[in-house]
Amino acid sequence: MAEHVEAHEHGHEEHHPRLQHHFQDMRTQQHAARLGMWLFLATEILLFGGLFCAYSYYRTLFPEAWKECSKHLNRPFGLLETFDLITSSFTMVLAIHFTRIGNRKLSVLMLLATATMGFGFLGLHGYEYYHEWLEGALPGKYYHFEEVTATGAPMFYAVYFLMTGLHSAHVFIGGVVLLVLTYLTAKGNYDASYDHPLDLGGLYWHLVDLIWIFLFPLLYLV
Amino acid sequence: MSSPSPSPTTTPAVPVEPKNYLNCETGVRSWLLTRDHKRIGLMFLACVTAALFLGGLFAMLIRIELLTPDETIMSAQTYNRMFTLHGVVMIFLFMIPAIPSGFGNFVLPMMIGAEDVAFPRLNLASWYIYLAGAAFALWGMVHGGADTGWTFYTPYSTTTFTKVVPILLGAFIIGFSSIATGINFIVTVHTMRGPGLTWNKLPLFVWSIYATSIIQVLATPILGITVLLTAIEHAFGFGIFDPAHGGDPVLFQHMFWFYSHPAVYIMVLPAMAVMSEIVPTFARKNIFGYKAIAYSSVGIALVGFFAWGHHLFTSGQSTFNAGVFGVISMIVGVFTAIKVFNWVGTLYKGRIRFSTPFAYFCGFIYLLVFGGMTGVALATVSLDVHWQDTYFVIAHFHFIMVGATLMAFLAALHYWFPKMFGRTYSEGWGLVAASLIILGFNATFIPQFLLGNAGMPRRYWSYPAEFQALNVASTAGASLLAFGFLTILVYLTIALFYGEKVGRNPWGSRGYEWNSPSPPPKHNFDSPQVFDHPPHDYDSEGHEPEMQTEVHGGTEVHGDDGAKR
Amino acid sequence: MNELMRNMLFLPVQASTMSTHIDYLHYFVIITTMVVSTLIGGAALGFYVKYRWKGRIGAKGEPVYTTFLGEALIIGVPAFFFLLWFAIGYRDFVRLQSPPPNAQDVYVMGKQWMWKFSYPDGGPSGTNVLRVPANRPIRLLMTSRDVIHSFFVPAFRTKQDVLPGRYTQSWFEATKPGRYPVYCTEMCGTGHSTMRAEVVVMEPQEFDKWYAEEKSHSRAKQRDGRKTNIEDRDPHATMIEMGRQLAESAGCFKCHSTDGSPHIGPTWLDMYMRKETLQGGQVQVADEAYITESMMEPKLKQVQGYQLVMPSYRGRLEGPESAAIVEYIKSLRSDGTEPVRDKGPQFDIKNGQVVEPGTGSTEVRTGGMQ
Amino acid sequence: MAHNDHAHTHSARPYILTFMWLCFCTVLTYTLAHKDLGAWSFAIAMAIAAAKGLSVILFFMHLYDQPGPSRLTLAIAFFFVLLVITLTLTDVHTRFPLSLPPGSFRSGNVVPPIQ
Repeated sequence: MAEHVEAHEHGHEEHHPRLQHHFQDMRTQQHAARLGMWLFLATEILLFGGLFCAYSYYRTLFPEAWKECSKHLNRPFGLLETFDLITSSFTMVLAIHFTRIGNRKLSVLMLLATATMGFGFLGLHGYEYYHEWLEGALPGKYYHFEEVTATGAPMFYAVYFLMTGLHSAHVFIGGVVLLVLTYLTAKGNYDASYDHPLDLGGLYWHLVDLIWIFLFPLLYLV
Repeated sequence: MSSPSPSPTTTPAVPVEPKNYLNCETGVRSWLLTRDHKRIGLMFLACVTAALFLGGLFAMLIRIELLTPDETIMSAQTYNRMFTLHGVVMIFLFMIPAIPSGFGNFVLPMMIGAEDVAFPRLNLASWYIYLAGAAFALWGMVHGGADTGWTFYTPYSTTTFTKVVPILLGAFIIGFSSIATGINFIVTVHTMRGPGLTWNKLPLFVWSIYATSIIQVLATPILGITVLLTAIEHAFGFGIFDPAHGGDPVLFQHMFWFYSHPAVYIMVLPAMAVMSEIVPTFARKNIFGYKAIAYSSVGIALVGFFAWGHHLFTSGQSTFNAGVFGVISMIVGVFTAIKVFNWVGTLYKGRIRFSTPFAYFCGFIYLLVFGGMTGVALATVSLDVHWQDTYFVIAHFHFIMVGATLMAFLAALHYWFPKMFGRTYSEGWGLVAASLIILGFNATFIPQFLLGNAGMPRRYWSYPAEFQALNVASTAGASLLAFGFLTILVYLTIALFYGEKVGRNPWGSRGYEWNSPSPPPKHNFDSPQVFDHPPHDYDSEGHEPEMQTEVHGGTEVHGDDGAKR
Repeated sequence: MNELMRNMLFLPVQASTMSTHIDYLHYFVIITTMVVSTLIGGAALGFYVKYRWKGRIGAKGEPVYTTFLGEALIIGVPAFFFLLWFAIGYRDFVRLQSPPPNAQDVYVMGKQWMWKFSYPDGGPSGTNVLRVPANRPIRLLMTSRDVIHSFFVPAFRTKQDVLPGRYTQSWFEATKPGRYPVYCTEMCGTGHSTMRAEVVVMEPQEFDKWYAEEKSHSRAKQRDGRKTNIEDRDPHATMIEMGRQLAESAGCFKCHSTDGSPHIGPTWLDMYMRKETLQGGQVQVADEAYITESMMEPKLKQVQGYQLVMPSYRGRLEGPESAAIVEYIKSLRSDGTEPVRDKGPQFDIKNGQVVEPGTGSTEVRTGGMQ
Repeated sequence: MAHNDHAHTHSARPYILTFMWLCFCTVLTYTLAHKDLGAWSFAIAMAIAAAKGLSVILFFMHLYDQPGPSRLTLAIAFFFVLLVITLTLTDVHTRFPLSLPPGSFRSGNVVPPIQ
């Protein structure tokens, strides 16, 4: 991620100050950057794909445990977190939109809102983790949650913690990237003619949202 | 130029020491912070060569231990670590990055007329990530190693007390290097092709590396999550793969082989890439069935993903799944067969020139045919039941992966050596080493096929006495192989400093990369490239393939070149 | 021909009904491979000799183009052979995977680093030696106690991974009396290469005689063995053993199994603290109170899915006696440990030190059960 | 294709519509989860999630106006996730029937002891 952002900061060519010497023009450069980002996102999807595979595997083996444990997750919290991430995705596209129409102030504001919601999500999820820790609903051998004793319940929590944990790690990285982007936008690095890093950061943030869109019903609702 | 060249590249200026990518900047800093794909390629080559010798050392120790049925030089525990480290080093540190990250980095941008890859910084980062991963893995090896086999099957890998976690994390980190290189090449091929270079004009090397990159990008993340989960499991006991906590080891096998089967093609496709360049050059003829070879590369890349289940035939898989995975494995075999026929077809009515790279091609085609056919035999489900996890499998995958990949690595090294350094090596020694290696390889692994037939399981430190004769034969072959490698190391090192200087295109190849001087300048070409002829084009009217410094075979020199000017 | 090929390929003797089928396919594949490899190698060599570069200036090859027929052959011929082999091999694989219905069962347990064999219905059991009759199909039901192993008999051409937490099956019908080696083919630790066993194929009559003898011996031996086993690892052993004997005399085992298999009544294995759904839908945790209550008043809280056939034991069992049966039920754990004992530190048999639960060697995690 | 070309005519309208659609879907799936729809509940929840995901990809991530390779990349990634899940599940479904020991077990699927 940071690589991509960085890779496009320094250029030296007569056409556009941001054009790197080995690209024909800005269009090709943006196309390359975006394609690279999409490929990176594909690897992220497959990284989570492994966990989705584990999820479906153990769900097939322990359907009862899945039913019971999923009821014990905090559904309203999950709903709140979903709204949080959807809204942050929305503010992210608005930030790019405002950069493109030349309103830097609003853009910075939107980026800050996005980052805040990102870290807010982490806070909400941290509270959930804390609650589960108190209950003893922990993965594998640490499991001592009295209320659910179905076969495979520890496995549900293992899958739950691994999936949400990996996702939260992504939210954290995304949040840090957003803060850097906010700083650079405020400095005036991006405008209507050059917003590639913002664009790529946005793609990454939407991916984080996209994965949560699937995690929420899989873990909390069904 | 005595014959009209299609691409006006050479400039008549004769500097005493022309500036090239090697001498344009000097100092350690200029290498460590370089963004030049050629230098990064060379740095990768240096690292993978070191890994090759490290892995080879482990292999020799294994073979020496197996000289006698019981303890020869090491205990069972040490032996288990040896074969694990041999596998880990050879696969993750040598074979996966060797040709794509090393030679691919060097020649791919030149083949498409680009100044550099799309993301030069990412490219350098890929090298550093590789180093970091290697450092992690080596740290783990020094502090206890692992004794699980490179497949890390759970629950053994999650309960053993050896240093599995750092080695798994090393593999995880190296995976990112692989992904970074893959992304870089895909984007480069999509966006940086020179004017007039359409998809159907891409050299076959580019096609194969492109297919390899697809696999790297799509498969490596799954390995990443798998080894990460295994490391978490080993460290914290979440139970995700461990039946003692409710998990199922079969899931691990599925996730592991979903990466590791396509990984075989990450190793073999680049080998095919190199050979598709070498065959037309030395047969002096356009490649037979360009489209078949190009598209079958991508076909292998995609269909190869469907076949992973054949590693689980004996794990209690149902007949239904065995059927599905078996048929798909056979289809992958057909793609490879197409390529073999096309290469051999290229020789037909050619003007074949025998030289070191071509010698390796001969070794390659033989090993690929034999390794491929035994692969098909292994995909035949009922036969696999007998061979699974025996030395037959070992011999098979060494034939196909090492035999083919190593042959291609050495062929590529000898083929592009003049381009990389502007010097050449002693052809006589090249042929001697090639024969040593090909002979040694067969002597090592043909006995192992027979051992597998006889039923000797893999990863055995001690074995029943009746297997000894074949094991001794195998060890003898391995020493021949080791001797061959040392020979190459010596004469190539000498050639690096004292080798005869050569011109732009010593092989008279029609590959686009040979249009650049040897060694190439920093931005690859002295003038922009125009791609007005198809790749591997040896027969268009008026396109007489120019023969430059003819250093091999004692024949006369035709055409002019940098060295003679 | 068969013998010649077998010796040339270093294959072991063919000692099962399936091994000859598999070997014939092996010969077919290998011969075809050899012929094709020779043809390809010969073609390459021939082309080299005929078309080698003779140092002529500017030499280049003549273009050769593919025809539709050529391409069809290049794709079709290998595909035909590959699929033919696959079809034959798949038929054999299905046979290998489908034990005949009359096969005799043998349970196989792999552990680091030995094989344990036991016959059902209280027959003999053995370590590293599996005795089977010739000319009768034998089905192996296999599982592992610790890590993955693989049960490989080269002479029978059978191999089956042995997974912890799962059963797998394999079968063979030996044809020749003799002794055949068994190897473990899945990396399982330091002793992997010494985890070998032997299949001893006996004449059927000889086997029957041996089996009957061993069976009468092993009954007594086993009971003693089990008793000491329990005493070794449980301070409540006497009470549990008393409970077992009481349950036997009271006829509990007519309806309740202790190994998890379904029966007329709910299984006792893992019954303690299990959540049972009662008729009417509410959930009841099977604690001491509930189990005792069910002995006395079975119809009060009846588990869903079972008929009420159990008589009341009120008055037929004394207080301490019902407590002993409850203790016995509590001791029946599939993971070999009692839930309460999971929480404290345990003694690691292997390394001789106290460890936290769940860590350390597998000996601890399975509680030393076999 | 590049956004620079139509920067002037850039409108936030599609984003607002997408956002509202996402909120609607979230509420819908949350409400439906509290009703017992039997076997359908999983399919419906996944269908809604797919609809949400698709709108994020198409409009927030602008895939609708991206060139082919990007779309192909994403499609293949999703296809491969489905592939690994499907073939793994067919295996676990068709394994030897005794693959999980019979009877009711409390923790994990540790097999009962043999003799």
